[in-house]
Amino acid sequence: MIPGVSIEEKTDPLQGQILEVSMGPHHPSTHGVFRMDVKLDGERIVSLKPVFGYLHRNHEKIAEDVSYLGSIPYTDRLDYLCSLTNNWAYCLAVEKLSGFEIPERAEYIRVIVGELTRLVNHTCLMGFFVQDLGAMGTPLMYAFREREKILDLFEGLTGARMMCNYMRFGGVRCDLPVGWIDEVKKVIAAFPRFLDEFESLLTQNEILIARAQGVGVLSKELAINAGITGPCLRASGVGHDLRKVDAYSIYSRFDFKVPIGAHGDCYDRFMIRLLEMRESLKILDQAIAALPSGQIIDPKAKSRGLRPKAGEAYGRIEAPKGELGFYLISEGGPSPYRYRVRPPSLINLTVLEDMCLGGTVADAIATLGSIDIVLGEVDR
Amino acid sequence: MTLVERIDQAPLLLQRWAVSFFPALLQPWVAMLISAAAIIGVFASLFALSTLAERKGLGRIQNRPGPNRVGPFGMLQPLADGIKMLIKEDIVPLRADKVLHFLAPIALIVPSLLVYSVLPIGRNLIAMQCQLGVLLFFAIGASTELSIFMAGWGSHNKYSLLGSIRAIAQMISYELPMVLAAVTVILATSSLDTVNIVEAQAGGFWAWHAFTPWGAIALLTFFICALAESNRAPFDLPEAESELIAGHLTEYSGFKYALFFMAEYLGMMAISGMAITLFLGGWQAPLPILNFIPSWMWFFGKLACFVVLFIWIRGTLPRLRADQLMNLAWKFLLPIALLNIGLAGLWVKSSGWIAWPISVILLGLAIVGLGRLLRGSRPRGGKRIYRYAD
Amino acid sequence: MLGTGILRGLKETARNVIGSFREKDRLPTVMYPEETVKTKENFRTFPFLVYDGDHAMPGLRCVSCRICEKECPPQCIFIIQERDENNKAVKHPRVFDIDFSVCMQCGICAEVCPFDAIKMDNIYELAGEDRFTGLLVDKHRLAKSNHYYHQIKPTEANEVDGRLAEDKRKAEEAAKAKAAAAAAKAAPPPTAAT
Amino acid sequence: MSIPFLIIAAVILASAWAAVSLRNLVHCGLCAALSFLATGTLYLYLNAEFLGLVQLMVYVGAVAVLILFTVLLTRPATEAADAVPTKRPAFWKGALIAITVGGAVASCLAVYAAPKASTAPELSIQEIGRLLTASQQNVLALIIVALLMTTALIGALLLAAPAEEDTKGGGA
Repeated sequence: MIPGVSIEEKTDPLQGQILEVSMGPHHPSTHGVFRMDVKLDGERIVSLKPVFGYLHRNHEKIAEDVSYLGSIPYTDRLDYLCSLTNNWAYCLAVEKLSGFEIPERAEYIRVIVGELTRLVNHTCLMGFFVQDLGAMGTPLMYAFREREKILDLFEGLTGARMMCNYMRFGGVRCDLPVGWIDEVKKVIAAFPRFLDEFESLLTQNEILIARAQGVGVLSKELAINAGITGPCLRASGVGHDLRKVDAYSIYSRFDFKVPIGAHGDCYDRFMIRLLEMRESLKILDQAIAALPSGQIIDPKAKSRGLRPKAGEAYGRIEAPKGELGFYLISEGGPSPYRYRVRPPSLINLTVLEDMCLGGTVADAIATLGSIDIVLGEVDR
Repeated sequence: MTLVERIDQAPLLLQRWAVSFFPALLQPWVAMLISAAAIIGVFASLFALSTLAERKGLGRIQNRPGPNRVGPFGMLQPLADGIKMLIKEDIVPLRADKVLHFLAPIALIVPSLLVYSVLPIGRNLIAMQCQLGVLLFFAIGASTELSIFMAGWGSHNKYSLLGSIRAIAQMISYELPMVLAAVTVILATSSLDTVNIVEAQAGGFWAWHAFTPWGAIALLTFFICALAESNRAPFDLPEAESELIAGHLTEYSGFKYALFFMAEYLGMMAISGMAITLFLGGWQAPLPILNFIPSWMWFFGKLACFVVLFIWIRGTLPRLRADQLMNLAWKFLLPIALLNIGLAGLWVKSSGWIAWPISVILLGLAIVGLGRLLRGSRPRGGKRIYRYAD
Repeated sequence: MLGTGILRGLKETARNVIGSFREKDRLPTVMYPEETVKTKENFRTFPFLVYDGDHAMPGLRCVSCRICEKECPPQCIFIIQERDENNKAVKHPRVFDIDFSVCMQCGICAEVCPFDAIKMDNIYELAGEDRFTGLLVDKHRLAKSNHYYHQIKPTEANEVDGRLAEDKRKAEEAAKAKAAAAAAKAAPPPTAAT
Repeated sequence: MSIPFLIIAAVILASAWAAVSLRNLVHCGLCAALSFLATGTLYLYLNAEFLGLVQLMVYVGAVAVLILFTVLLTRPATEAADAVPTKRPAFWKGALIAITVGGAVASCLAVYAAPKASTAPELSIQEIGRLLTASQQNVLALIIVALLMTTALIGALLLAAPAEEDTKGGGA
């Protein structure tokens, strides 16, 4: 006990009882099997403990058992909304480990599918977020309508809509089908219309503003200290984007900007994603225009029976949700000695309590929605 | 009686015809029973229709076709829903208060139906003409809060309890501005009788109360309160799915749930009916030329417009937070409604065009000022400028 | 002014309601059992075994090398090699089972197969009543003809056929060359005697 | 005495008895509400429409809800079923109060004698309104009541006002 400081039990006669509510694991707006142990004073949150692990699938241990190639389909299932960026981050780590060269065309294809994935993720997230605010699913349906078009593109390219399993060490699995680029162009051309409509439906809506502005504020300092990444960090006013910082792949060739917010509240996180989509569209336009022909995979690279030389590597990309990293240690065997994922959702989730304290249950739901978590990635 | 009048009065004539078969002693009772049966029959089928309209409308709003499998264009969907609800297992939680859990839906549906007795559906078509019709409407409406409390408390579920507490707080808060909005009409017509109120608005749409400055504001206030009273989006906090699962409905299933559902829609239509009666001329045609269309068709037409508006709003708006809801009621609607009563008094006393500019200026100032208060320190329209990192 | 944002939102939804009657883009629903979306050529679901010719079992391309079994990430393939009466391994699977309840449709088996014997199918209406044996699919149910493969994935199948033909030609040439060499070796140089 | 009157009276008495004798406070509150409701019905039956409807609106709509809220907020809902201790002294105190109040009512009735049913005035709502607002002493009383309620309202607002750090959160 610190001398001079006396801790006094304050008992307020008007103070009511604390109500404990266990929200989840099956609750309509916990985005999967996630639980929040919430203590409520009236409707104000006095304590919130996130409880997760209901969806734990032993991903990292399995990956240490199967071949390097065999882990790629498992990475699809981490953040199941954006499998392509998961593939990409993992391939980047393996490529670093084994020193493969990625052909020019493959890099462009990766950027194109990566940015399309960002569009998919952000449309979904915005829909879910507004759904959590109680909007009867209308924005969600509009978001899904657009997402569907991009998923069609993925199906045409990779054979699957969500579990794409497309990237390979040193390149990509297969070349673009005939006419695919034209379809992409069509989708991209129609996309701004959707964004405009979405903005006019929501961004000036008084109810959304009342519900999202000043709610779930994440300060710049806390965001940096807690290792928050992605749109959540940028909404708090830190201009940190790995596409600029690392300039991995060929992102240095594209002209795009990184939007940053000033308040770090739910509304900023929402708007930052909207603005990011517009930037993604710019990148897509440039990448499609400059798409070269050539090989799609490093001829030296081999997928099957890959045994990288002993060493370690950390590959990270700016996934739609934040910094997605894969850390691999190889002992020269057919499977990694250590395999570790840095999931952006999980780390962004750690500040949930700080953002929710003092707010109401409704605020907590909105904040959780604005963080953008996918339980597949949080629990792994 | 001309043919037009006959069609207009058809329900009444039918009732008289049916009653004439009974001995004189029983006739008032039979007439009453027939009125009640007609109300239950008509509005229950309207409930079915409006659920279908809601599902179809929401579907279209969300770019999907809505129910289209049962019957032609999905028209029989309400029937299928009804059968499903009837044959579903009725689950009562183990530790629930069985009696309250059972009584709550019944205690809710009775007042929801009772309020229709004072709504004039057409010329001479009213189940119970009562000197105090408007007061009766609100008095009976006030008792629905208890049944929601019974449902929430009887379910023995924290979400239910939270939901019902929210519901009651919300309904009590919004009842106040709603009644005050109705008071303006009572002031103008100096009558609490719904029939008199409708008759005071005869002549054409310019005679409707909605087309006076105080009437327009009162209608708007009344409508916002109606949304809240019937627990519809954006004020559907008591059953906020994303927060409280389904609020006081969480532990209900099967037919009891259907009763709650029905009560919600009946309440919505009753309040719309009251809004029509008070502000939109009730069963009066908007133009005297259109009087050949039966009066009850005008009433139901206006009711349909209201239902569509309800659905449209539900499909568009996110939900408010509980404290914001209270702020809206107490800091915005209540002062406006109070000011509005004063303006209605001015209108009645001056009975001329001088009240127009005064009302418009005062109301405009109040709305802008209170709106700013509600917005707090936020910039206009919540607009924010976003920077880009270098 | 308070409320303009709400009105704008209402306008937007009204536009969508009207649009849903007029634009295909605003009513993207496909009435599934009556109409279906044409799947893309790359679309993949579960693996199948390709056979050449008219008869499934003798025509299987699979040589039972068990690479797919090893590479399959969820380990859903089970293979036993055929043996002849002398207990000598034959290049043919005696058992080739895939557990569809475990398979995650990643397509790695098709990717690693050096003989183009296993490919990804595009059927998706697979609902059944039997959860265990119904989803454990043996080689008889897995076997599908090369013709079928051509039907569902013409581009890919043509490429595979071309490659196989090329391999075959090369193998034949090599065999011929080998035979020629052997023959050349075996036959005594005609001039030697003289 | 007609049959409807007997039924209504029976409901009032039974629910009032249940309201004070039931173990569960929430049930007590609901029974009180039922008793209010039946009283309102009785007024309606006696043709006192305005009084009856006001009884419904104020007592069923507001007072009963207030009672239930108080019950809920002062003790946890899950433990509400706990027995309310009923001791003999409480019973005797209650009996004393009941006798006092009953005696007062009875003496009043005795003083004014039984009213004749036929002379009950036909009081229309307009007349009530005129009585309340047009006659001099009633206006004064009305204004005093209004002022009192305003004071109470402001007092309630001050009591319920959130602590200083909470004030920034709200606003729609």
